[in-house]
Amino acid sequence: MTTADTVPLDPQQVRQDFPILHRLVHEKFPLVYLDNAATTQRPRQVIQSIVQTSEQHYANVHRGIHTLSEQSTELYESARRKVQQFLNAAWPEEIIFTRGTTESINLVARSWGDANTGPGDEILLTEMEHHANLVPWHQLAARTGVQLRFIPLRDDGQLDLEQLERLLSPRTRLVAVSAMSNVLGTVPPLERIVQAARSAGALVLVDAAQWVPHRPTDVQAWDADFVAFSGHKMLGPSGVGVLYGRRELLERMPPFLGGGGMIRRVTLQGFEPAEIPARFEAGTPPIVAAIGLGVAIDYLRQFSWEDIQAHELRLTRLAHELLEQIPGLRILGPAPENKGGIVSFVFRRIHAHDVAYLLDRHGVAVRAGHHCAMPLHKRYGVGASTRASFYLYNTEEEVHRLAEALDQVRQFFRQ
Amino acid sequence: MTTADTVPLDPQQVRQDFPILHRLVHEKFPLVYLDNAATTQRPRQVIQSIVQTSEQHYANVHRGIHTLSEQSTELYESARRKVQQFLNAAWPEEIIFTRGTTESINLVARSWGDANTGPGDEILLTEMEHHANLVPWHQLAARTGVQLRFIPLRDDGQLDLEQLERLLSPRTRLVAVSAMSNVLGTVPPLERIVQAARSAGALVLVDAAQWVPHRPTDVQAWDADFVAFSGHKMLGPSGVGVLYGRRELLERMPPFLGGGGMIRRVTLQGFEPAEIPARFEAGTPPIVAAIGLGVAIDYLRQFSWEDIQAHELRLTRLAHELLEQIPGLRILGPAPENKGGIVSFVFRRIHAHDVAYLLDRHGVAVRAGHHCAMPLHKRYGVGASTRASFYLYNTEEEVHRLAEALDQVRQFFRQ
Amino acid sequence: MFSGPEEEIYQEHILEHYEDPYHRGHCPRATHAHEEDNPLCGDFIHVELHIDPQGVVREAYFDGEGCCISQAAASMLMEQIEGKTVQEVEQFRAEDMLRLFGVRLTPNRQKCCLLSWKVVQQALYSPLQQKDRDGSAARRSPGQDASSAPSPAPEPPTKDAP
Amino acid sequence: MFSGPEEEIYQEHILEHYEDPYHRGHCPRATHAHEEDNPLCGDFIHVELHIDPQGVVREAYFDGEGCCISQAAASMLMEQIEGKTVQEVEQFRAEDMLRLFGVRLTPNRQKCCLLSWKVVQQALYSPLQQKDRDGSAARRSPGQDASSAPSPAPEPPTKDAP
Ligand SMILES: Cc1ncc(COP(=O)(O)O)c(C=O)c1O
Ligand SMILES: Cc1ncc(COP(=O)(O)O)c(C=O)c1O
Repeated sequence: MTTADTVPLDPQQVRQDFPILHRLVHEKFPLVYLDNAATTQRPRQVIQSIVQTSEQHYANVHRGIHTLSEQSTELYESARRKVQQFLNAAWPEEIIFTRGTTESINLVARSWGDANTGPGDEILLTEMEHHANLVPWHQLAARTGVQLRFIPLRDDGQLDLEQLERLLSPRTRLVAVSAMSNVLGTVPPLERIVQAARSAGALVLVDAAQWVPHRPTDVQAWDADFVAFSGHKMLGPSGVGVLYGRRELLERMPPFLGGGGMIRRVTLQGFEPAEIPARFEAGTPPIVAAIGLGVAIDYLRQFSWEDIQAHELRLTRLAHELLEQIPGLRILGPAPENKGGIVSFVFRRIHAHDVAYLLDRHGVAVRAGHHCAMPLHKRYGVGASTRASFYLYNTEEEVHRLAEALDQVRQFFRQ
Repeated sequence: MTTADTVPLDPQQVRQDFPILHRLVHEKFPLVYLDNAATTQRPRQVIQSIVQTSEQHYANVHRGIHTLSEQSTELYESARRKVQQFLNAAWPEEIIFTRGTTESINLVARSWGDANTGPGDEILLTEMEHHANLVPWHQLAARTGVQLRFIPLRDDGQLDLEQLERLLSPRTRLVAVSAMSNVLGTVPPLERIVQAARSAGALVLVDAAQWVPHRPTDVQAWDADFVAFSGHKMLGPSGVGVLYGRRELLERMPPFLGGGGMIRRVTLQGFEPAEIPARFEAGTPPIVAAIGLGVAIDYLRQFSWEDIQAHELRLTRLAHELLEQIPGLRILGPAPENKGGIVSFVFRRIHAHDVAYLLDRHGVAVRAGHHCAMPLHKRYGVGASTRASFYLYNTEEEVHRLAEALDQVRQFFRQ
Repeated sequence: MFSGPEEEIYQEHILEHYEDPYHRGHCPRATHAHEEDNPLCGDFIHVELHIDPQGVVREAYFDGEGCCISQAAASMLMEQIEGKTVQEVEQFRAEDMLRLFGVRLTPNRQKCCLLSWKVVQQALYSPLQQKDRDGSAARRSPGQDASSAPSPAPEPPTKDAP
Repeated sequence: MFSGPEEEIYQEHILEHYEDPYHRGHCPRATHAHEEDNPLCGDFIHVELHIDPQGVVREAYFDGEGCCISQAAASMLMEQIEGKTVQEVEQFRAEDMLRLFGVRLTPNRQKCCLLSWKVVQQALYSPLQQKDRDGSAARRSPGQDASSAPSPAPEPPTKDAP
């Protein structure tokens, strides 16, 4: 992907595009939004796209031949092509619009999984997966008898890849792994995992919910079979996500949801599915949201990935530096250089909820809990952690505000 | 539902709220939007709600304890309560937000269907169903061996309910029927069908996609077990829909999609599902769209259902009156008094697509094709029909414009 | 922003093909045949070809149901491919078909125009069994059930697999 | 539009319950016990009760992991229900629990406050087997696997069915 025609990333400038970042919390604190791993905010360009589609071009897609329907269809399909280019996918048909990462992974589990797994087969996951990349496989296991195996986490927050070869076998049908952990920020070496999976004859699904918004994605270079992510974590509207699937695979997979648009022919006796991508987009899709996702991609592509990554690393380093000075606070996971812009931590004697609540009293928005990764938390013997996660609109000043507020929390609880 | 505090329905006044209705088509014709059965337009109140949520209150729901997340959650849950009241459901937990009717019905087919049907069991559908209420059951039949049976359509566009008792039996596990046909406008007597189903010991699913936007819905009076509909057909955003399910049933149903938010506990060995409605809302829901659906409901409730229905009947009658005078044109389905505001028709020698295309050249937006109801079209021996469908913002003048444009179509094709 | 049709698509030459189509009907000596729907609207086109041993399309016939665009396009295409070799027909791409049609179409209407073209491309590789050859290459009439095609167990089409 | 907490929720009496909880630990003569998570955050509360043959809650103990709100609420609730009859505890509704807590909470924090209350309501109907009684009502320690509960085949909870 070329970075030739990008503009330098200036967070102060970027913030001008995000109306919500200018609001106050509790009537006096400027919002410090550090909950980006849960969901990101939208720039006015995306909001404006929603308004404009609704006010000028909205109709149902595909099946109409009147002007509005032609326009909606054109906008919707051009969003698909934008996603294709963004991921460097070979074909637009490889892009399926879903509601989000969760639906994307469930689609693979129900469609590919039900048709291709059974007793004696195995699916290899990791101990750091989000529930969205765990529960669908537990459900599949209950349906088909496929066995789940897990690459363990090391104490340092990295995957124990020495186990990889041992865990892979000819029985392994699929390796499903996060490109970036939503708790630790861990970034496993995808190339190595894909290569090992290929040698074992297994397919690879990448849960890229935390990756795609922050790093350049090239599905062909990854050589991944499936890639799932969500629009709302990358400045896009909520209610839309993507499943990328390799064409040859998608073309051989049975439909998931049944309904309008995914069929070639229906009778009282049965039905014949349509070609991809229609086959996997039953019913009225999230039209306006998908178009808005295209605009979010345009917005992101203004900047170079190098700039975005460098900025997030700067904030992450600063956070580590400041937080490590706070007595009783322990950061989970790898060093800033080896992870994404996510900093999860625990206090020895203060519960994560209390931390998040008190930070909010200072206008600082972070998340507390298990972050939909209970096995990971169990692995590190903690019930809940507090998580600050950064994006291109966050500033160093905000990291300082986080650290100062944390110190007040500590004092409040007399630590 | 009380109509005490409603305002009289004045379509001209209503139109002021819909920016898109003021646009031109082909640079000179005012838009005549008669494709409401496919999707409806949004009033500025709904668009404004999307903007306001995005600019002021947006965050991920449920799992956060910071201010934005509390606000998002409050707005999202209050939308659920609005839907509950709108449907007169007994509990807010009976309202599950989905992407639309299609996902709602697929959820029931996969969750309830997989757990409760097998060879020897039957599901009773009708010949007029939308593919969304056909294909999921074909898929279920392929999975579990359940048999599908169909209530036939009579020549007059009504269901042949004399067959009802014959088709029901102790083998019938579910009756799944549209409250209003999206092609013919047919409104089957739900009470009678529910009663017969109950006597046979079967559950009842109502595909209310075309009903809920136009007529008062009382799920308790219907005594239905499941009711499915879409936000985008009732002035709401695209990407959100609803499944209503009776509490006792939902509580006994296994989850459908797996992921964050729908669990109580996850380990590497398995998971325990959460309570309803969370159990059926895996992953980040369409937050902003669901909140917008609540605003669409507020908007609709300004008016009385009597007014809306009377207005749609007036337009439908006028359409019948004018269209019946056009040589070679035949209207499908029942008389205006016995159906909703939907008028589908065929020309003896002009294809539906050509009709729709030429109508669009005059600014009139209608739909042409099989409207996702191929078996229905086959029943009447036509491959495709043209459909005009009305809503509260349409006017008699627009019906006249439709009729005039149709006459020009006829002349163009030298009929 | 949008590419609306600047010109009327129902031009005289199109209406003529629609009202008086070329080789609409049954190919007496068909060696190849194929049929497909436009899943968006339920239209279908059935094509029968007589391809001689030298690989030349001797005769091309179509039948089907659909809009002016799809039927006129089919008629034009039949005219176009007769006398061409299988290779030449293969090399006749979607763009060529749209050019042959001669009028700018919006994306949804392009699908109507390209339906017969898709069917022809498939028909080249769909030889009839000997028993089918005696004048009865299975054909649907409008509204008739495609009884053989649909099946409750969805079987993904494999023809597109590379 | 929003009901934000007007006052600080970490008032002195709450911090006191948090730092020096009432009956945190193990009930020596437990007859009833129950445990539940807050699925939103993974917190859990374990409650053990000694209910005498007359249906009076003689002793109430809790244990668990969670935020200040959930732990302080549990402590207050243990104090509150000791000496009450099963019927009285039953009639102690969610509203009463929130009132007992004494500080206005946002909806998400209400869930923290109500966790122990939910567990107590269940515990009333969860008698221990005789063999469990000798001081070992199964209890989890933080981060320990709830090995018996989860199962690959999801089994919907039935307790809420009316
Ligand atoms: C009767 C009926 N059922 C189901 C649907 C499917 O709704 P959706 O596309 O919103 O899922 C529709 C609309 O297309 C409909 O009219
Ligand atoms: C790694 C990862 N996977 C999956 C998800 C689920 O995404 P969504 O809730 O948008 O479906 C998330 C976000 O919550 C995530 O961080």
